[in-house]
Amino acid sequence: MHWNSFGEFLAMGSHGLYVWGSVVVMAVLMLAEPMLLVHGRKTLVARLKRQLRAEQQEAGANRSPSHHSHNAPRNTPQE
Amino acid sequence: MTDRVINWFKYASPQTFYPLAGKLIPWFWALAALFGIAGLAIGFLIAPTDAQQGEGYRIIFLHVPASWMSMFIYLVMAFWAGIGLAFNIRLSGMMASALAPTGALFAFLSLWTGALWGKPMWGTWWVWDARLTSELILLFLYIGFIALQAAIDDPRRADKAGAILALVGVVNIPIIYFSVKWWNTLHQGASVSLTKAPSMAAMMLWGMLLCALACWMYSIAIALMRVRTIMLERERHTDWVRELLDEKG
Amino acid sequence: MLRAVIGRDLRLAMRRQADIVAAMFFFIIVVSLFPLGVGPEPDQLRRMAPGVLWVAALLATMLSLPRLFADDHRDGTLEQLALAPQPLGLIVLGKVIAHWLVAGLPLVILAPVLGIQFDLSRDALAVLTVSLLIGTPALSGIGAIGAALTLGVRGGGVLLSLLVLPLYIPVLIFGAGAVDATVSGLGPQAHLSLLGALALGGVFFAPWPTAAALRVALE
Amino acid sequence: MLRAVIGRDLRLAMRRQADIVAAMFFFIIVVSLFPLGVGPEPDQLRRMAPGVLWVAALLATMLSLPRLFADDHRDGTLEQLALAPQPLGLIVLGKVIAHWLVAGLPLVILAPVLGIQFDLSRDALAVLTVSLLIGTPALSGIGAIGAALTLGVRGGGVLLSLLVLPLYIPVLIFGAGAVDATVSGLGPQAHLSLLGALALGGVFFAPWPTAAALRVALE
Amino acid sequence: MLEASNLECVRGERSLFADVSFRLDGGEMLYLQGRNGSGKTSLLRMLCALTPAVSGEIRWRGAPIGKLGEEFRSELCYLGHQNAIKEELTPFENLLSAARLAQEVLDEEAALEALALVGLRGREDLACRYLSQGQKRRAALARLVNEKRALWVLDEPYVALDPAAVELVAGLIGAHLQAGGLAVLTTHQTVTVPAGAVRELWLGDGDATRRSR
Amino acid sequence: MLEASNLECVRGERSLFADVSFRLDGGEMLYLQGRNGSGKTSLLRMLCALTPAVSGEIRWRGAPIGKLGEEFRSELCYLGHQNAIKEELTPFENLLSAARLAQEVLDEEAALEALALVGLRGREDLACRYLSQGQKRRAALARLVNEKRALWVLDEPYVALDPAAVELVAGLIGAHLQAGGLAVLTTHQTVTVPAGAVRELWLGDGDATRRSR
Ligand code: HEM
Ligand SMILES: Nc1ncnc2c1ncn2[C@@H]1O[C@H](COP(=O)(O)OP(=O)(O)OP(=O)(O)O)[C@@H](O)[C@H]1O
Ligand SMILES: Nc1ncnc2c1ncn2[C@@H]1O[C@H](COP(=O)(O)OP(=O)(O)OP(=O)(O)O)[C@@H](O)[C@H]1O
Ligand SMILES: [Mg+2]
Ligand SMILES: [Mg+2]
Repeated sequence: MHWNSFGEFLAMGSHGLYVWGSVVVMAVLMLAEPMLLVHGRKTLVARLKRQLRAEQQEAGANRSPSHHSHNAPRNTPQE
Repeated sequence: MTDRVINWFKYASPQTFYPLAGKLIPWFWALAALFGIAGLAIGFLIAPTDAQQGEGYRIIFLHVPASWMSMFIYLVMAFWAGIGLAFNIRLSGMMASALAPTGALFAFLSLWTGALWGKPMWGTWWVWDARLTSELILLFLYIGFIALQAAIDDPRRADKAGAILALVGVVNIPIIYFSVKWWNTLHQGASVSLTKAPSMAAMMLWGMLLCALACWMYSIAIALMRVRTIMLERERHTDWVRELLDEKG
Repeated sequence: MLRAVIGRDLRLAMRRQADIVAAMFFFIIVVSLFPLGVGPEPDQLRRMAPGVLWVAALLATMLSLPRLFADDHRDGTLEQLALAPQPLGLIVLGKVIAHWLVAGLPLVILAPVLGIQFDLSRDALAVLTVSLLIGTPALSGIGAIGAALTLGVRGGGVLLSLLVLPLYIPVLIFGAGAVDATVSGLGPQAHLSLLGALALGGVFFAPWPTAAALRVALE
Repeated sequence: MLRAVIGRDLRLAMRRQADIVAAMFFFIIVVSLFPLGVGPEPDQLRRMAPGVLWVAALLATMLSLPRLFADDHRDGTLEQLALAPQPLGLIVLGKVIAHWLVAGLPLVILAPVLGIQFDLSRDALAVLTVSLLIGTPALSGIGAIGAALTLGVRGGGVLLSLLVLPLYIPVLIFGAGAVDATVSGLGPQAHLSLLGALALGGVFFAPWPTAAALRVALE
Repeated sequence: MLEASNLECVRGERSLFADVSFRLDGGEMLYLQGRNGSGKTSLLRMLCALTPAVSGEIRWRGAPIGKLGEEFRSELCYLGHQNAIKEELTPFENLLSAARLAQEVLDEEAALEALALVGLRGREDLACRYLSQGQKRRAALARLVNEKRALWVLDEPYVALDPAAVELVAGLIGAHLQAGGLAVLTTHQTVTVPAGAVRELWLGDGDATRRSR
Repeated sequence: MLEASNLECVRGERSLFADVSFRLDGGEMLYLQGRNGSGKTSLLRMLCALTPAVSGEIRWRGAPIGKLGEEFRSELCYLGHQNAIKEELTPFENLLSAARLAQEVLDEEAALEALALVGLRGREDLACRYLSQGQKRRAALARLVNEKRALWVLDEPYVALDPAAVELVAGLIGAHLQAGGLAVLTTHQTVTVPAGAVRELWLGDGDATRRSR
């Protein structure tokens, strides 16, 4: 261990403000980024689910041919 | 018939990539945390005082990894963008978009930590020296890339336009890297103080490398997370995303 | 072919007359605004001169960029150009040259006159003119990439400046640097040759990514 | 009515997103370019700051002017506005206010941050912000006249700057003057009240000639 | 209600037409015909007071339109060659903001219905820049669905529309005439409006006499 | 000569059409029909290689057009919704510079004749911004008069034209077909081309199925 006391550690040889200013900003941003990502992903998934449910309901309620084709998955190759 | 096969490849790759990325992400987070703790411990607790710069030099453990990553991510981004442009592979465009914000973050951090380092060492936050300026341009390139993609609604078009910009911007990277060599400026060349006292240098070097590795793992983890979100958004009408959403209840 | 494109663009510029005159006036006015905003001490003015003149030239070029392809895009001419039997890159090169003749060259001619206003020495004036002569083609070429990338995009002109200004910074640094070096007695050669490299890149390399970006815009 | 126009224009601006963000970026970049061109001595920077910031604000505003009416003109909306049952002047007032909210206000908010970069004192920063807050509406109002006069005219955007810049000079002089006066210890009041007069004129008088110019452009 | 007397239109050095006079009452439509360049658009813009006439006069309910100003404009609905829709906005937003600018009340339900009627269901929330040529025109014409103003001035409304849409628009005009409205219309296509009286007006042969005075 | 197989077009999240195939030989015209928004313009742009197809292939004289590049473009003449004329230039200048850009030789005599043919005599030296809507379209169509390239792709060429001009353009297309040329054309008006074989192709109902892969 290089430091004799915690105060000395904080002071960083009179450069504490600069060193800790870097550390704190870097830490905050690098923690904020994944948090924002997780949050964004949650809202996205919620939105997509809502849309999917709305579509399924619409498809179920509305059996008219044009509407049906609107939502029917076309995953078989047309030949 | 060949078309169908190509299509399958094009569309299937996100589908297979998505769960794979999901499995990898925790591992990269774990590695990032491990390397980060080790590097910071070495850098801030064990490494000795620098002969010239005092304790202020410890910013190096943040500044250098951030600077390296900002350049490296740009290269990777441009690589993916180029692949996407040349071979029209959907996944690569998504990777490029996923990397840009993280690259911008590191470019900003490089500037920020550099400025905070410059004040005690050079007596000023900022000088218009070649390396600093080109790093600033790098940040603007990232922002321009993000803004350009945000301004185009059609993701395929956004990918292509962004790719062209990314490739044009690549010229900036060697300029950043070699600027200290080409122009003699205020900014440090290759590690001045590290060679002063070899016994200390080992510790410093280890700290720096571990921190850089941590940033690397962090970037991979973040990029994978973001690319998964982008995939969900862009492929929301495909069957596999629908199934995925259904599964989740 | 090149001649056809250049000829057409020049004819259009002539028809719009104001374009050339007004680009120059913009340059003149911006350059003249600074002494107004900053105050009239000759010493300070002399030190500001290279920067101000170069920034003004850069802005004047940039202002004319959005129209480089937008007009052609709107009225369908761009599609015709893209369908012409020559490589689109060549056509773009023609447009870049025409743009320089209309937007760049007048600035080069005006610069020494405006430099006098800032009390620059004869040497510095000469280097200023040469640096602009070499640098403005780079501005046109690089600008074309930005103009093509932002074509028909929501952000429009302002996004263009966001993309292009960072790429202009090296041109500005070397251009103003050359004049500065002359003023402070160092030779401008190093700066000028870097500027020349940028200009060559801008004129002969830039048209190809520009053409690619145009094709993307037309999709 | 006013609300409808402002609402529509703001919605359009939001839709183009980049507009607001990028206008600010333009301002930032121009302000940052000057130290690049001029060199880094803090003393000189401090003296340049008011002029540079004001000129940049002026240019940023001016860049967004051509689109003030051109888009509406091109797609026929302007005719609809001219045929609306309200006085056209009122509609123009709405558009001017919307323009200020999109192009002027962000600059006011950014200015103090950028002023720090030039090492300005706290007082000077405050006065700078206030002067921009008062002055930018004048820029929008006066600019509208120019935008209307050059609408559909061959000269286009550059002719616009030719017309508008001279009218902007008083705003620039009083605006930068207010900050200068603060820096040199004199009170900024005189300058600021003159600026206020310009702003009132710009916002409440300018829409009427603008409306007249628009009717001429539509003939 | 709408009277024009001895209108003359001069463009450059050409007199496009002169001595054009007509009178239009409620329930009537003026069908303006003429070759390309014969001055139809110019005449329509005069009727809207966008361009002043060189000579002659236009009266609305007996008063010259130049004098009436806003009063006249509040009874006028003009649709020109240009669509007057914003490419960045959706058809829905375009319709609402057009109504708001014209100081009409249009609730969202009615707007959606109007868009569905002109065949833009499913495109209500797509920015107009992505619409096809005909869909853009439809978005512009959606204004007519709930338009209550008395005088419609339509410059080639059928351009770019498919036959179904043409019929729909003709139907809208017919309903407007039946409700006592007036319409002035140009088109190069032969379309019959289902109701209302139609007056025809031919503008000169387009290759007008060189002006000499 | 021109073959398309299994073309698919995707716009946003909509699949506008899929599995469109056709084959066109010299002297034949493809008459593309469909409602507004059914994807006609999109298909034409694919045929010009302006937009890449999501899937499927287009071949010209047996080779995929993406590969051919300039070779294909030198045989192609495209006229879109937009007129591709410069408002500042006169019809005469527009015509000449269009020819020069397409690397064709067109002497001034021929250009003047072409303009006279499309009814722009007396307007040759008037900037296009002053022309009427139909006259602008005529100025754009004047290119076709001396057009020798094999494949014409015309997107609603008749829009804004008066009946006389429509007939003229139809005649030009007919002559082109008779000389062994190919044409692909869309229009919502019923116009018969006087010569050549016509194949019709209907594009889906425009309210396309939502895409799902
Ligand atoms: C805003 C200001 C600064 C910026 C943008 C910046 C940018 C960079 C970049 C891009 C690198 C990586 C390039 C490379 O590895 O060769 C780097 C490395 C480095 N920087 Fe900075 N820097 C700034 C300020 C500073 C200051 C003030 C110092 C110290 C006084 C400093 C010391 C170093 C050192 C020692 C390296 C590692 C060089 C090596 O080992 O190769 N930097 N910086
Ligand atoms: N400055 C000018 N000099 C000479 N002629 C002009 C000038 N400006 C306009 N013109 C002519 O005036 C006429 C304007 O016609 P207008 O637009 O009213 O025609 P239109 O009947 O609506 O035609 P279209 O059916 O094509 O829409 C055109 O013939 C045009 O050539
Ligand atoms: N981003 C998007 N999302 C959804 N639909 C889109 C998008 N972009 C375009 N479209 C649709 O694609 C279609 C484009 O059609 P296109 O222009 O090819 O039609 P067209 O057949 O030429 O019609 P017209 O007869 O009106 O000219 C339109 O229906 C449009 O609504
Ligand atoms: Mg007309
Ligand atoms: Mg179409």
